[in-house]
Amino acid sequence: MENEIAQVKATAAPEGSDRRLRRLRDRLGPLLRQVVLLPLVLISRAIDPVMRLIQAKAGTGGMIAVFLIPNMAIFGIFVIIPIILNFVYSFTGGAEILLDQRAWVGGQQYERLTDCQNYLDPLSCREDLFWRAAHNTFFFVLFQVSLMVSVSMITALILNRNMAGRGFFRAVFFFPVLLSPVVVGLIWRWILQREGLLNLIVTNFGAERVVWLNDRFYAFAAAIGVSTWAHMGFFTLILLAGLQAIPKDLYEAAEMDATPPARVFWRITLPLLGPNLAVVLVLALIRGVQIFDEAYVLTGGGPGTATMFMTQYIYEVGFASLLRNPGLAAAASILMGAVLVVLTLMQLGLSRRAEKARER
Amino acid sequence: MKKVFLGASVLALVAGTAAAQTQTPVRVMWYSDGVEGAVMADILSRFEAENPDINVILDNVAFQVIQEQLPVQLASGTGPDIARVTNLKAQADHWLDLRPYVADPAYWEANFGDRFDWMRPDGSDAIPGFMTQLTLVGGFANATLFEQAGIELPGPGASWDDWIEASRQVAEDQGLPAAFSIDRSGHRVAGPLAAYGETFIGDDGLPAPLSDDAMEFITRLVDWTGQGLMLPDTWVSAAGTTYRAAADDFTNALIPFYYSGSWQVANLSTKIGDAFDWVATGSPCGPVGCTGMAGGAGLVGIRYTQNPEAVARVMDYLASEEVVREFTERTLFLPAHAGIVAEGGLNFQSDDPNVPPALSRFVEASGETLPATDALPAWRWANSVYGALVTRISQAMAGELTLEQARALIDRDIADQVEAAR
Amino acid sequence: MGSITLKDIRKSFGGVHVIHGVDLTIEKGELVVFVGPSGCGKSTLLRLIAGLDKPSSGAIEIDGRDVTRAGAADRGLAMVFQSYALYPHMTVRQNLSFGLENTRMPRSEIAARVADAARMLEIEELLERRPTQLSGGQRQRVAIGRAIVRDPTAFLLDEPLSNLDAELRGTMRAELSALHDRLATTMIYVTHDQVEAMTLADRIVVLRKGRVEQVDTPLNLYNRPANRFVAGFIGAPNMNFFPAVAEGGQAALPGGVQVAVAASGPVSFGIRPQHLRLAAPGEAGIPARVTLVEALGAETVLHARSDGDTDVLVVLEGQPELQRGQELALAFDVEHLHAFDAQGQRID
Amino acid sequence: MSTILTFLTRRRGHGGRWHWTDVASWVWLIGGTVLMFGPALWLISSSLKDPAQLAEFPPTLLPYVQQTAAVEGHDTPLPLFTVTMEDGSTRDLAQVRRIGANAQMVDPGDPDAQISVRIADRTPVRDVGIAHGNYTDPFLHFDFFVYLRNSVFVTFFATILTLFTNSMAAFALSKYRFRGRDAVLLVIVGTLMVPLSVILVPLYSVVSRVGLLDSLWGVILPTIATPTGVFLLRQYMLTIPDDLLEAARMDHASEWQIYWRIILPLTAPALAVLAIFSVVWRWNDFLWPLVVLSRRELYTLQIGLNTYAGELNVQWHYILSMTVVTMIPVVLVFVFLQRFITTGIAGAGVK
Repeated sequence: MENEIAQVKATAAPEGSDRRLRRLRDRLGPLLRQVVLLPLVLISRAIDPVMRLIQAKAGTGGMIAVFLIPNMAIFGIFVIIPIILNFVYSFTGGAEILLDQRAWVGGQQYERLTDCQNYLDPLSCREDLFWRAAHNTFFFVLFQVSLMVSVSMITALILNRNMAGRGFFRAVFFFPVLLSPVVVGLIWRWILQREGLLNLIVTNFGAERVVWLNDRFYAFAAAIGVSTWAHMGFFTLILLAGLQAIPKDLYEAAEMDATPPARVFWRITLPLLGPNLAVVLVLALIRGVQIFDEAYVLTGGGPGTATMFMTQYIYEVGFASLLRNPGLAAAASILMGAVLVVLTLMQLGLSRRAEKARER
Repeated sequence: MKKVFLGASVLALVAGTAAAQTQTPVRVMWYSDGVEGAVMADILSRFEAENPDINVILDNVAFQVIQEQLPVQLASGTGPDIARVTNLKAQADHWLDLRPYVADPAYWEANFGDRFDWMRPDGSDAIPGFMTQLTLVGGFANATLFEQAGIELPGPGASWDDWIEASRQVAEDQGLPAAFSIDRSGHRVAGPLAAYGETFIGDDGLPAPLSDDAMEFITRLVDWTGQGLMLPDTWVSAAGTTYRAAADDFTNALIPFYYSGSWQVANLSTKIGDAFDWVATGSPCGPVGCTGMAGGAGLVGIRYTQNPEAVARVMDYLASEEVVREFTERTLFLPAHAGIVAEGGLNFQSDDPNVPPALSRFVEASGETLPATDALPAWRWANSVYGALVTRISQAMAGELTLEQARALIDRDIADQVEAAR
Repeated sequence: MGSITLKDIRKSFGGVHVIHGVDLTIEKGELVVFVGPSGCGKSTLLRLIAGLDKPSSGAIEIDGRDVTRAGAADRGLAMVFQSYALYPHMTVRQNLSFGLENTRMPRSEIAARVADAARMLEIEELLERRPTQLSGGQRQRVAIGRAIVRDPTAFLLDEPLSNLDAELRGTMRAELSALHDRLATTMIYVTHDQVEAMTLADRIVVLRKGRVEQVDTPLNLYNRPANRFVAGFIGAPNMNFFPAVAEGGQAALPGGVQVAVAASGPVSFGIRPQHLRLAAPGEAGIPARVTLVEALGAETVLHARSDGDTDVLVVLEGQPELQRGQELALAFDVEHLHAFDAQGQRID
Repeated sequence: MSTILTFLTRRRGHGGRWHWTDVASWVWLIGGTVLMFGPALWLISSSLKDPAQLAEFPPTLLPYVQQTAAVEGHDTPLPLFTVTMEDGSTRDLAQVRRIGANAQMVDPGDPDAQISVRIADRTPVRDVGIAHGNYTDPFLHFDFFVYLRNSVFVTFFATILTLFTNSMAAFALSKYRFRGRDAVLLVIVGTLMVPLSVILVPLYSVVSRVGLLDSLWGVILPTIATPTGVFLLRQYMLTIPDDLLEAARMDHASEWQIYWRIILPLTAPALAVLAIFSVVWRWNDFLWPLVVLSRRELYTLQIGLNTYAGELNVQWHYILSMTVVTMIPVVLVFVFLQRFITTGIAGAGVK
């Protein structure tokens, strides 16, 4: 008897004063859950016999189709067909918007885009803005992906340390991921413009005001920095997940071997983080190439055309400007898509080969 | 369960529109730069009270929708019944000819006839709609800054060089970052180009290559930017045809001279308030003249409407003299109604002492435009020219192109446009 | 109720043959154990019976009904998975009743069956818990309970005890055995552990590389292994084998012991470690040198090497005084000797 | 107090010394916090400023309003300024009017004597205050609740349908072997790389052809078959042991029941992550709804607030305030579900 009481006390003690609250929650929780789940239960009651019938008639193969069809139908209509149409567009010319009013011009748009004396000098190209956008996008991806991966990695490594407030800081870095790109661009433009917050800070320290977005270097850096700011939280979490999956005893073993921390990072952490790092790299790469909303709102592509990226070029040529040329835009997007696919396949191939090498 | 819910929401939607079913719906797609959306809503609610059989739905949209989405709708033969549009000429085929439907075509001809060519295909006699406002490109000066610097405001007939020089002195004296700015828009620089002698339109009606006269002004513009006289933020800090206004820099007293247009009057009034005195200056002069560019937004019927009679009734109401007068007075726009202009005596609703003189200066300046600029609003290729000008001039300002390269590329861009559209 | 017949069952996964023609009949109420080293196809065979995989050829009959093409749900069987496969998001009670609900059984009936099974397995207090809150042994019971409530034609158990520690495994083995006695239902039990097989089975099916090596009762397997593989696999420690050459009905073991054998050519002889003893002085025996002595108290396991470099294991009772490096002779009774021909088949 | 201090200064390693990496970590984290939250706070502060103050440099950290004083003889309250007098002293005066570079000022305590002051010598007296009109005006003029209802409708149904269709497809792609599976996967992953802005025109014509233009379903449907969602869920489902499915099959469960009763509940963490992302994405969607919707009664909040962007002027004060309003749900999601999201991604993201 006494034993039992002691046991009850032991279990009750940590609950402290909010025990009643917890009991209430325990009682309300399931009730709430039932109320919320009721519609789902009813739906399932209704669907189940139908599905059994289908399974009986069409077998498991039929069920696979049932599972795939809703997604694939929508996917086909709203993603695949537009992509195919886009391909068709790229072979048509004129300013008309609807496909059936447009004239077939064959590979003319592609010829125009690739007509270049020297691919490294946009001005020597027939469509100089396309090549400027391509150059800008290339350097943007190069710097932005490296910056983002390093910053995310550092943050993940720090968050992986055993320190106070880890959950809080994890959330802090994730916060901007939830903002819409338009808002992100807007906020930062507000900060970086001539009369913005950053200049207030800079002048408070006695320095000259800089018109950040008028300077090729700063504007490009701002585009990189802002997109890193907006997305790094997501990548940090993926890397953090990978870090936490690395068994602790490996580090203990390394400590026993008196391995210097840098070596621990390069020889243990990094290789074991491989799969996560590959995902991060591929996603960052794809996002980098697709950079649009936040940079467009932030810099409008300026100064000059210093931050005009591929997607902005396509959007403006094909849709936004009064002088649209949908065929040219479509051809440009097809070229960009081809580069992306090649890059991703290369990336995946490399990481797969690395993985295989490690397995051996 | 889900079906029930869906059904319910569909029902709710249907019920919502059912009340309007007995009325003829007329949709107006409208964008606002300031208070005009609210004013229009107010006017339309009075119209509905007088005409219970018509239900006017005012869709207040972003300008981006008018510019990007309406063309797509029109191309597929859909769209609202009435729209407020700036790109009037290029889409002229889509506008409804109101002539058979309006109560008094003669009234329309008399009061709006001058601008019909801006919004109908060449050679047509259609009544497509009317201009909700006229705009005129022109300058604003910060009189207080000029006074503090002890510099006289350049008087009538002052040239661009005079204005920039005077502004430069003010900027230097007052420690300002730049002397002046022009909105980032091809439409804005077209006037000065014409003042330097550019005529834009070739003998065949197609765009002519850029003249040396035009290059004269473009060279100055690029030089002024290079010397830091023109605020680089507006032109340099964007690419392509993106529109950027320098109004905030002017209201913040960063520049003593600002070249924009009559539509800024209301905006400047609210943002500047009592902070300083400002005046409208008209357009500085070039060798050929002192011209700005006329323009504005037109309200047009759309050909694809189901109810042209109802559309015409709405348009008749909105184009009536008293409504135009009220709209003009409340929005501080320049009127496009010949009768009202002739009659004058507009009672603009503003407490700001800077507003009335500014508006009358613009009305006055509208008489100073050159034929070269007057022809542009009714010219199909104007947008192509504007777009090429903005894109390439700002690249030259950013140092990406030499002036010669910019000139060649402007000509090529325009030629491409003409080629693509034929 | 509950007889299962396999007729020439074959299974291949993309060109790799995993089961090569298995014929087997399991009588009703029997507890049959499939045993064999890992990769021998025992689990695959069980899954074919369960209906989770379909055989490439051959037929499966349950109570004389051909169920080869029937789905897993329609065979009236219940299975206990190696991983237990308890639904982690359901309580024990929900786990037990899930399958019954799927057959549209009345609620009262379900409740009664769950209660019965819970009582039988002594898991009544656990009914409202989730699998993650249970210990390994408790999960094991729930997994069995889930099979019991279904009242199946036969139970299929796939290495059900392999995730338990040694002690618990012993207890559960006994309980399973008792359960089988009580339910008297057909059970097929897959294991790689020959001790489990020996203790539980009515009959054992020894499998190797997708073929049935021998089907018999545990003691018959032990006493009369049909071939060298079965002889080596059943019994712990493993049987010792000595190669020899038979000539004229005689063969010589190391140390010159002559044994009669009904064959000629290369043969091998097997003898279990328990059947070897230290030769009495003067007695003929296999000479060997001690390499390791493992004193376990009740018995002593002797590792030795005979000439011809054959390792020999000997289990001796008690705690004999022996040292590494010591030379000795190992004697045996001839009736404990198993002889196998060159193909490894038993020679009687 | 001291316990808090030791908690806050708790660090890795042994003993009481601070390693340089501890210092660096804290600098990084605190700097990061300022950098991550600062801009959002700046947005909120800006949204409370009136248009004139928004354009002002140097910007103030907090929103201010001009102080006024009621002065005898004047109908409306007059704005107050701190004036530096010629002798170097400062006085608080009310401004009667300004003429060019000079202002007529009056001491509120002595309303009769007018003083002429150069405007460079006066600075406005201001107090922290809010331009609440930025928030109230849009609520009066702008069909806020219509837009809100549309946004909620789109977000809710798009999310539900996304979860349904994606999880079904992910189930088929992770738990069954069938011919063409890898091809389907490749196509899905491949389209991860196609940004919407690139296929805008063809997608528009498809949606128009299907008759979904100017309909909320036209906004919802094209977004629901997200490759990201299918991919994320599939990766998670791969970690669910096949034994469970087989056990369920032995338990007479149909394939649908396996999906519905076994897979879906077990995929809950990944579904939650996808749901949260879907809510945030759909709530923030801008370009696509802008293209599809042209009727006011169908506008979502993001499109609604964009009506303040005209051809020639942008009414920033309204856009900022409405941006803050539309951010509220996102911030709520963040505050209440951040632990869920962050651990969920950690758990579901990559396995």
